[in-house]
Amino acid sequence: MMDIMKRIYMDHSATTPVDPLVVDAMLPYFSERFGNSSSLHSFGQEADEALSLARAQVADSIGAQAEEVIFTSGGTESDNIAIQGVISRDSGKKQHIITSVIEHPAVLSTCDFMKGIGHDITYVPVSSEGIVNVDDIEKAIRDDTVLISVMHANNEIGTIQPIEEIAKIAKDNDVYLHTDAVQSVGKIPVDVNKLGVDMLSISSHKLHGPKGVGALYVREGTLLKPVTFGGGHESGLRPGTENIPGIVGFAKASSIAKERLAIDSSQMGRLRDSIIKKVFDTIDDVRLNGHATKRLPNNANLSFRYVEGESMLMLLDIAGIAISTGSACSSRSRHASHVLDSIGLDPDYVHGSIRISLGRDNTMEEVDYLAGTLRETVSKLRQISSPAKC
Amino acid sequence: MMDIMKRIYMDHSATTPVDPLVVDAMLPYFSERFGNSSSLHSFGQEADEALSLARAQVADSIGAQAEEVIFTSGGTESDNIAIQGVISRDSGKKQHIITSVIEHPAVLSTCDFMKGIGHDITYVPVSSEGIVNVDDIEKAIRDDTVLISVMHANNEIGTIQPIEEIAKIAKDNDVYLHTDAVQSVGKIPVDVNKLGVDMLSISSHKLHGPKGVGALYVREGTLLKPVTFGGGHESGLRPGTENIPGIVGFAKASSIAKERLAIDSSQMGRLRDSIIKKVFDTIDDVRLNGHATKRLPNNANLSFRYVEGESMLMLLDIAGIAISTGSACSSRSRHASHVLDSIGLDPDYVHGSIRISLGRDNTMEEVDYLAGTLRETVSKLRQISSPAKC
Amino acid sequence: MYSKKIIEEFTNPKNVGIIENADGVGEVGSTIDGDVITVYVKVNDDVLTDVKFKTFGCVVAISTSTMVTQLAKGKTVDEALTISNEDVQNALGGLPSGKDRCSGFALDALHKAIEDYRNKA
Amino acid sequence: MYSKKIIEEFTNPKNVGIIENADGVGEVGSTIDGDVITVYVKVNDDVLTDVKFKTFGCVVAISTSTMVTQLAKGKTVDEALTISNEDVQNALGGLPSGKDRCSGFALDALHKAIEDYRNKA
Ligand SMILES: Cc1ncc(COP(=O)(O)O)c(C=O)c1O
Ligand SMILES: Cc1ncc(COP(=O)(O)O)c(C=O)c1O
Repeated sequence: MMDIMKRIYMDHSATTPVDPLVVDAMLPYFSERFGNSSSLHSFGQEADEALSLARAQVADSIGAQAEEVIFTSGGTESDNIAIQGVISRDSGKKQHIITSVIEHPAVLSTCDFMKGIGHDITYVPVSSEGIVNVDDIEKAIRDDTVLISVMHANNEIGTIQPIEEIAKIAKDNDVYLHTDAVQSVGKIPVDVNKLGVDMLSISSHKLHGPKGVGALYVREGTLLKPVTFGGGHESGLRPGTENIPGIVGFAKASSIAKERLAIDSSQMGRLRDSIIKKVFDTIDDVRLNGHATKRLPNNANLSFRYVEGESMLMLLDIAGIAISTGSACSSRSRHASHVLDSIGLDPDYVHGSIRISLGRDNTMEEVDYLAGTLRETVSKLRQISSPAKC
Repeated sequence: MMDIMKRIYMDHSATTPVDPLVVDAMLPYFSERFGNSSSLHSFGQEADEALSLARAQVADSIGAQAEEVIFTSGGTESDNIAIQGVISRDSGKKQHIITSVIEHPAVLSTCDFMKGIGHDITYVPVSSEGIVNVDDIEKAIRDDTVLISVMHANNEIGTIQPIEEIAKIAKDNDVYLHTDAVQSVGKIPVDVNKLGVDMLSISSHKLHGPKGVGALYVREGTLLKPVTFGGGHESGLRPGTENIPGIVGFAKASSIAKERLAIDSSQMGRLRDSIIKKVFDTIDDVRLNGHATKRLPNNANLSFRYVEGESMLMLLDIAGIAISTGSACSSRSRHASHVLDSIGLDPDYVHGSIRISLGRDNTMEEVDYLAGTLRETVSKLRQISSPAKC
Repeated sequence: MYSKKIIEEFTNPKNVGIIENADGVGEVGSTIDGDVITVYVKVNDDVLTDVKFKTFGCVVAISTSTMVTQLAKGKTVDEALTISNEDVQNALGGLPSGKDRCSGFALDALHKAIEDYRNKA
Repeated sequence: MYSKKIIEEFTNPKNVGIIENADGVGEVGSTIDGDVITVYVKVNDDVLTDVKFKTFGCVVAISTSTMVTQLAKGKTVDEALTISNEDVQNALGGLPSGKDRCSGFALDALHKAIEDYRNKA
């Protein structure tokens, strides 16, 4: 049986534990090889070499050239540089961006801000299965469109968007294409050339790397302006002393993720399918949100009628299982998640949604324990709630 | 005698080794207590508690309230949020900032950018000893002045600016005052209320904390707009999943720096004074840049006639000693440092400048070795250069 | 984040259920907002001899529901009406900041149930 | 960053010095720019029998200076004029990128010294 003292983590879309191999790779860069990569002396040169190697590793993991990778402080900053870097925030010229309604707040809030200062944003809708319609994007293109930003995979419902097809439209219309691949790297293949994107955001802490570091892929020739100003680091796009231990760890995590991709994704997919089957076999009035097949192998977003998400989350937490309701960032607010809203989920279900996001270390034993605990949890909460008119 | 295999690091203004106690404090947050502080489950709550404690520790180290500290990715980002957050980048209204000519590029380039998009910047000069004249600031104030940004201590020549006096002017004129205290924290007392500033930037890696993390102190009531947009973290001023291990390490480093301040600064001051004495006793045609007493206890910026800085740096590096020429960020370019330019240093001296910046682990033995090696280095380079017309 | 008492009440709520032929029923909220609290009261000689609830909602909604029913049960109708939101929160060991949104809903439902009883009477 | 060869030449430069009564002297740079290279040549029967330098400057300035003097010494004046910047850089095992700013200065100084010699002759 399950050792109940061991906590089970199934919230890998929020963040992941750092791989011990990654911590080992980082450690020498804290107190021994601690130089500033801009320094000319041997400490600085060690740091600079580590930085170059890390850049090559991250680039390699997404099929890019080393010079096309700029390091940032995380996915949010990468998204901001991509969007703010393209649109002319200060020129007074009105420009147009196309994005989707299910983007992460790092993209949506940045677009909202741009709208607030006079630019135009088209937020294309998604189907009830959470997929963007490529025609909607094509139709939205205008003469003043400068950027399309559509995420590779959604952080809440795990749906995978048709980036390759969008890339064709972007290319035909000479518009930049950015994709937020924060959730997809390490779960499905991510290759900037196959995808055909001009920019792509990654976040280290979602792939068993350290927090506080990420990258923006910027295709050679893409014209970007920086958001912050300083010492001209990262090709002038992202100033500040480079976080060498973080970057080294991120690069190690990227390499490992690439190496393990086939095995990890099939293993996570097997467990995820088992969760869905067990839940549907044992619990009534449940729905799987998102698309049946066009989804990340580690994501199961489920809605239960007559129960509320936070209550489920807490009971599962007490039972030692960590999951989330919607995205980590929004679980403190009582609004229904904008993603679940945008797929038109029945109001009876929308507040009873949880996201189970697996990682490569989860096991079938843990999945069994989850399924059993979830059944008890839903049953307990339904006893409290129904048949109050819900 | 000196063990010549051990390298001597005297470039602490560029970056510092992470204190092993700091690494120990960080370690549990990589792979065990790795939660996202926005998550409601126990992993998230652990992270959130660590974040709160860290915020209180950093606040305490500068005499602030916890709510007044926002965590950033480093000094550069802190400076950017302070300046970009006050000035109205998008409103079309022309505003005015007062800064000094010897600021770090994180402040100067941000101001330059603001100038480029139509705002007005007054760059007040400094004396030949590298100190801002308070009267110049007072005279520069106009009706549309919104911000004064003057650094607490300079990163190249270590001069300490009269922030308390500038604060009086700022207050009398109802203008915000920001100070970049990246170099002063851990070397001289830094208290936001004694200084009287509205905003203050700190960088973790300059005080034996990890790279990639910093803070901006924002006095309660200060109206700031964010530079990047996303999930609303850090009171909406700095979005992105918080770098918990980095923040925990930064907080630990801040606490240690505060505790050790008196001892560390007197120890570094003693060694620094010894370097200056030995250099002046054994080498001709040398100058100490900056102010004799209003300077950081760990900084000696020296200029040698007839020799060039990078050549000195390399010979010292080969002898196992790490120092810099000017600031780390600019040492790759052949321009004379803007700081040395602005104190009006004789052109014969300006290219022969090195910065020795001590840390709390340097010893008198290391100082002796440095002084001897420096004498040999200068003498060797002068043999190569003089009496070519220099 | 939540007090021990809240977690205790949330995981082992008392007075869950429906009172058939209740003397008063009060309902607050909607599924759209994500909280529905229904309180049932049985009144004998002006005393709330039984108080039960059904709640669809979050941890605060459920724990305040059970606490309100426990506080009200055995009190006279007038006494029950003096129970304040503060009383409920104190009995739960306080609410975390930012979580007071639905803390008053259970009390509102009790008030509505009492109103319903008085309207009928 | 720098090749082993550059560091070797920089730390042990050959031909440092002044040639008294040189047949030609060439100087490039200024203290304001931060590099001053002076090359002295002694010419006998059209052959550079001695080439010396004095350099105030960075690692590249010093190592290219010593390399240029070594490459030129013993060559005829015409041969010396065919030495290219590439030859100098190759002999030094390459320059790090972004460091070629002053790589041609030493060669320029040699050319000026030869010009000076020819002007005098
Ligand atoms: C899709 C997506 N984009 C961006 C982000 C932001 O990344 P970070 O937390 O590294 O800033 C996240 C995670 O929070 C995400 O899931
Ligand atoms: C005075 C000063 N301000 C700002 C910075 C930038 O800090 P960071 O490297 O953490 O971005 C530095 C150091 O590089 C500095 O010395």
